[in-house]
Amino acid sequence: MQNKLTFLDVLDPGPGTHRKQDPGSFEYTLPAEITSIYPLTASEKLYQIQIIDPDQRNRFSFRPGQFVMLELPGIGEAPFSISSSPVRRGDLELCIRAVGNLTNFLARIERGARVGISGPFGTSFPLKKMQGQDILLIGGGLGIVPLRSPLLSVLENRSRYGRVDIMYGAKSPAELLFTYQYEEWRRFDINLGITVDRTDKSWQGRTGLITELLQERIYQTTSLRNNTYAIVCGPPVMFHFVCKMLTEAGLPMQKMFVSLERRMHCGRGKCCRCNIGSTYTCLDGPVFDYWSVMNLKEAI
Amino acid sequence: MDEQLSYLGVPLIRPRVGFFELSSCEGCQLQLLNNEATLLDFLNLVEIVNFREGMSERGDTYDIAFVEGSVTRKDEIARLTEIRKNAKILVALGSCACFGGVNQLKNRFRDPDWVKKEVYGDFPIETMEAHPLADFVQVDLSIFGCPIKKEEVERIVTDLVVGKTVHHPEYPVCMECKANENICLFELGEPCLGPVTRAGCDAWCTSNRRGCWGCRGPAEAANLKQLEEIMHTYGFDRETILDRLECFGGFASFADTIRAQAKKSPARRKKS
Amino acid sequence: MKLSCEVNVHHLTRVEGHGNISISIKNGVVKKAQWQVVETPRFFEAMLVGKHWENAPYICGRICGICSIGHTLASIRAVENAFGITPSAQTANLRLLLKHMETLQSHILHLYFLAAPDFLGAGSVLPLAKSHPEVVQRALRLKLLANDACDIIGGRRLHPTRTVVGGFTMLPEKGELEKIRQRLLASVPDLLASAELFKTFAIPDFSRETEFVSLKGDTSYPFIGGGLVSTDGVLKKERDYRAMTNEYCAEGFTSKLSKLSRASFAVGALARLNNNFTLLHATAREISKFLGLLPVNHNPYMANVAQLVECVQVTLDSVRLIDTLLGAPWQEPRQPVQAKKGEGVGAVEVPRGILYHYYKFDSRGKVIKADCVIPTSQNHANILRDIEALASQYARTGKKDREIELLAEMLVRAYDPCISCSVH
Amino acid sequence: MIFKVFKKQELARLHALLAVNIIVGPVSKGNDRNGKPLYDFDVVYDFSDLALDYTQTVHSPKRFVLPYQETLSTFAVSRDGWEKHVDLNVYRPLVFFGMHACDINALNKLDLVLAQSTYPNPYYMGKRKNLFIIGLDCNPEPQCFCRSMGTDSAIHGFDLFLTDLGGKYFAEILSATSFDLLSQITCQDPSAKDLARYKHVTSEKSKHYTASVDTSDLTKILDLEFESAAWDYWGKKCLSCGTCANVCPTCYCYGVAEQVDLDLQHAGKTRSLHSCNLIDFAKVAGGHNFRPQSASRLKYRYYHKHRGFVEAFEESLCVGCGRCGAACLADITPPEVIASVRGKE
Ligand SMILES: Cc1cc2nc3c(=O)[nH]c(=O)nc-3n(C[C@H](O)[C@H](O)[C@H](O)COP(=O)(O)OP(=O)(O)OC[C@H]3O[C@@H](n4cnc5c(N)ncnc54)[C@H](O)[C@@H]3O)c2cc1C
Ligand code: SF4
Ligand code: SF4
Ligand code: SF4
Repeated sequence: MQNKLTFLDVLDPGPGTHRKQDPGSFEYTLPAEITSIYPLTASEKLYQIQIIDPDQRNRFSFRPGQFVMLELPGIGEAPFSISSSPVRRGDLELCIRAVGNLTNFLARIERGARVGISGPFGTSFPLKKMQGQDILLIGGGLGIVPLRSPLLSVLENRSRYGRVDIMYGAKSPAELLFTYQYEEWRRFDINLGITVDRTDKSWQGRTGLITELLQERIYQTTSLRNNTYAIVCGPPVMFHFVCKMLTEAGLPMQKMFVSLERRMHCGRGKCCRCNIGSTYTCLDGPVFDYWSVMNLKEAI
Repeated sequence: MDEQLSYLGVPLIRPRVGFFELSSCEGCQLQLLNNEATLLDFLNLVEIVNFREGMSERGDTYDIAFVEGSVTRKDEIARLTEIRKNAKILVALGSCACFGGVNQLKNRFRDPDWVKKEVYGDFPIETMEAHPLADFVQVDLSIFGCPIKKEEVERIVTDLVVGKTVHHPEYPVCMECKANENICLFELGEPCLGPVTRAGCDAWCTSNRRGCWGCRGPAEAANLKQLEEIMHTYGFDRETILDRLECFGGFASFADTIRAQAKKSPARRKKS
Repeated sequence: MKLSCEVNVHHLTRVEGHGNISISIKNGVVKKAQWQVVETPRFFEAMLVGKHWENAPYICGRICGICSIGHTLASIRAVENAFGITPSAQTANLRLLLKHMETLQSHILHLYFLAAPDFLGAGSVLPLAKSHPEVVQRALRLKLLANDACDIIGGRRLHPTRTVVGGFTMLPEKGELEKIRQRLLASVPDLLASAELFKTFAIPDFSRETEFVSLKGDTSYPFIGGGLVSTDGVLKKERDYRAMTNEYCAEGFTSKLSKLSRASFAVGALARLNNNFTLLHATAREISKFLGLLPVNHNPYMANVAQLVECVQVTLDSVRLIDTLLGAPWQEPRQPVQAKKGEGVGAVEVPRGILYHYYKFDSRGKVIKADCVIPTSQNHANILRDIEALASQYARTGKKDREIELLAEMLVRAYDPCISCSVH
Repeated sequence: MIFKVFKKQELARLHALLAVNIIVGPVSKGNDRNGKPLYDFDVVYDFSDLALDYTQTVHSPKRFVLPYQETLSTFAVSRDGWEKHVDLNVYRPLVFFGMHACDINALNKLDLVLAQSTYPNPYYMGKRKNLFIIGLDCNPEPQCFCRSMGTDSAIHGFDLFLTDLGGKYFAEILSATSFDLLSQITCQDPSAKDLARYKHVTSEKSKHYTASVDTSDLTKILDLEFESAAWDYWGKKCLSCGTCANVCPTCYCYGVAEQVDLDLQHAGKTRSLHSCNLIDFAKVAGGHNFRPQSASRLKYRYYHKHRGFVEAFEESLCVGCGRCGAACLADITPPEVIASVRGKE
């Protein structure tokens, strides 16, 4: 029977396998538990998710801007930006808007439920490079979610950065996220500008487009060229206008970062659903500098 | 059966389900009984309160009403309206309910009286044009197919129970046909509506070497002009295309356009 | 003693299609005893006019969800007869096998899901799943076998995809046929257990003499094609079907009705068995005797028993057919079809009786005229007469309304009517 | 590389030696409507069922490494939680008997993304690594433009490659296993005559290409012609049916679907092959579709294959087998599409 070919088991961990190169990690999800759930608005909730195994939890490390894939059996698996601070490691916070199968089911789930987490995946915001510079964090709608992790990181190391501006716009006051934290953020010597498209009676703040907030900020400086980094997260229309405005104000394209959204089925550069050309949102993104995005067809 | 359903700790409501039939062959309902292997699981998942073909007990309110068949007589409009009133979700079950099905083939005759006479002679009989349900009531969900595919219904019912939205494939049958490694019927000299028909049947007919007749209606981006082109290229005449396009009603408006054109221009010559 | 009764069953349950029963008895005198068919007509015969021959089996199969295979085969046979095509032995055997499996699935569906609840005092099979799980499991097993076989041979258990004029688009895998053969053999104990079960059922004591019409078997129990025979001595060729069906319309029926030698006649399992008892497989004959069914039996409720006997018949005959099919290499599945002007009739014994399809074609093979005569429509007049007789038999017995209603419902169900089919 | 030659009748012995394994190879699938023979890959039980003189299979060998549909994982769900089970769906090696160069190269390209990049896909790798491939030379068909893509010969990714020299096979040996195998049949070192014959056969083959694609500066041209009207022309024809991606030996895009079982105690996750031509391919949360037009989806397929992939891996994701064009009912073929985008014709 010597002509019977021998079977190779690819999951057999051979010598010298790199973590990411380990094929066994492909469909592997870390068992995690939802430890608490805070409703933020009518459709968004903040989930605290803890990786169950303490060892795995401590080994879990990520950089602001990265995302995880969250799985519920038979319901779905989807990418979510980590919106907690990286120092918290495998004790994650995800802010999730109920829009479809998985997210709606998550909205019905109770504390204590089991989920599967894999990741972290993707690129991150270059916080190291940003040190010593002024920072503009511009978020529209759900875009505040991927911004929160770099924001918390900056706040934790406030002294390392120059002026910090947060500009955040939502459709209506009821849709503003993390309202309970604004006061705390302000205490860290940052400029927090909040605006809504439509007001209601309770609203004391400003009304208007986020671009108006940005315009005011730009007027305060002569040029953004030398000392500023920007992170822009939001719907594609917002990218378009905000990035154009920043470019006109002199901010170089490679100092402007965006986080893109695409449909993702694997998060591992295999399913091609998030591709833009051969650029994978999951591997080469979701964080891109504006220059790269400009060069991608149909990116935004 | 009595214990509370739940999934991943989320309590689920066991929907009260009713099955109803208007003008049809009742085959779609039968497909549900044809789930021998999973019938008992199915029955545990829902509470059947009305199923005339299978049971004597009747109930009057239901979460989901599956309505099979098309509307071909006035009293059916009234019955349908009543069902709609009592149902939270109204599902059009099968091609007759979705598009009129084979029943609408009689609509193609200009003289309805001729149709009656052809079958009943002078005996008075009440009927009207065959209509899909949506012509009279709001339809919340369509399950396509003649007959419906039981696996698909099971999937849809499970999705409804756990609260997932039901998405139909938007692409055409060719996609599933190719995934079944079939040799294209056009290559074998037979016509097929696979390129324009909504997938989801797992290429039921073409995998049995039978051209698709379009029972599931048009795919989301159905390129019907190109289909016509292809049919001509492969040497099929207009009637062959129309036989298929007209059969289940999903392509009715396109078939009408072709019929109208046929009156105007002579048959196009086929590419050699 | 209460000698009046009002029965009004609007849309009888556990039958295919929509029919109503009404009985009114006043002081022991039957005032009204009606069977009405209110199903909406779909006009299949008109739909086909102007359509190419290829449409006929495809569209006509959709007359009925339960016996779509029978319709398809009758339609194909009519087209083939019109074009002068004789199916190959392989095609004929495969078709018969497919037909048998439809008969099995339809009879089991009727016996267990539609009829049995009455005898077991339930409203449907659902409570039986709890009270008699083994009975329900057995029914599901038998039905699954029949349905799987239909998938394998016809491509689909309902509205078959592989059956075409000239043969089949595709042949089953031999290995699959072999598996079906084994499952058929293994199902015999289930059938015997079914016989035991039906033996325990109290079949109502009622009979009314009528004419039984079926196809006439020559050497085998009849299913596809051939002349007809009746207990009143009528013999007719397949193509002379109209002389038997004599369709007419009547008040209260959206379906047509039929008559032959008398005011009404009956078709279906009981008629087939009454006319062809000697052609049954020995085992099937034994079971028939065991259940007290000997020709000529005039109790319409015995149709249930006749169906059960036929289940045994088709199961055993299918094993024979598979042996024949497996014993020879596969031939071409399909022969070429040349359309021509002409007319053809196709007769098939579907579960509920003789089904006729008739077409007339022009020289391009387009349908000029179509006619389909459905067994249930042939039975309607007989059902009506039976209801009348039942009402008068029980008019002076003082039975409760509900009892008479149940007897009447069971009577109609015994015919296993396919109402939407009969109206088509 | 080691070369050998052996007599034709030895091939049956080679087959017999390998027959303890599952063997897959080209088999005949009847004729098309014009009487042209059709072939596909299938499991072969008998040497005589192998159609080694096959022209091209209708479908690519991709499904043996990347099935059209595959269960990725199953879940057992209970009251207190759930467990995930992963099965790579590969249990034993497969022998591929008679694969043409284009298909071998296609597997090599798939390797780049699925096996050699970050997060290798174990479902693919498991099957790929357990494949023993015997390559076979071919004669160009009218749709073949592999020469333009530089994939008309295979230099790696197989165990053994055979070229028909008439009465003999010329064998290129690439793995120790195949060397062992050949030592069990009668074969010789190639003579000078064999070598001359081999060179003759290969140069004859290259004369028979009729289709071609001009790939010079193609990545740049595609970038420049992003707005070209040619895309709309083809887009109007395209049926958005995904046939091209299905028959393609290198298209690997997929979708994942989750399903809860009827009993609410099990669930599963299935991967199925998708195509960028399908209308819902680029839909995201909220229902926004990044590529709603058929033309933009069709264009995307070309961009991914002939530009994006080149940027990432320095080669294109097309082996020029021509299957997509042959299978496309709308007659959309890469040589024509690319020529029209270049402004030729
Ligand atoms: C890098 C990245 C980071 C993200 N971070 C966050 C985050 O922090 N918070 C957050 O809330 N979201 C985030 N998202 C978005 C999030 O991933 C999606 O909202 C999520 O995938 C939705 O999954 P679902 O199962 O709930 O919705 P799905 O059921 O997949 O549906 C989503 C939408 O797509 C449509 N759809 C789905 N399937 C089909 C189909 N077959 N045919 C047609 N339409 C269909 C639905 O109508 C619905 O509108 C992020 C996305 C990316 C790529
Ligand atoms: S047979 Fe029909 S469905 Fe299949 S590929 Fe051909 S056209 Fe498409
Ligand atoms: S192949 Fe076409 S006709 Fe057949 S079931 Fe599918 S959609 Fe209906
Ligand atoms: S290019 Fe051809 S095969 Fe591909 S999706 Fe379009 S029509 Fe279908």
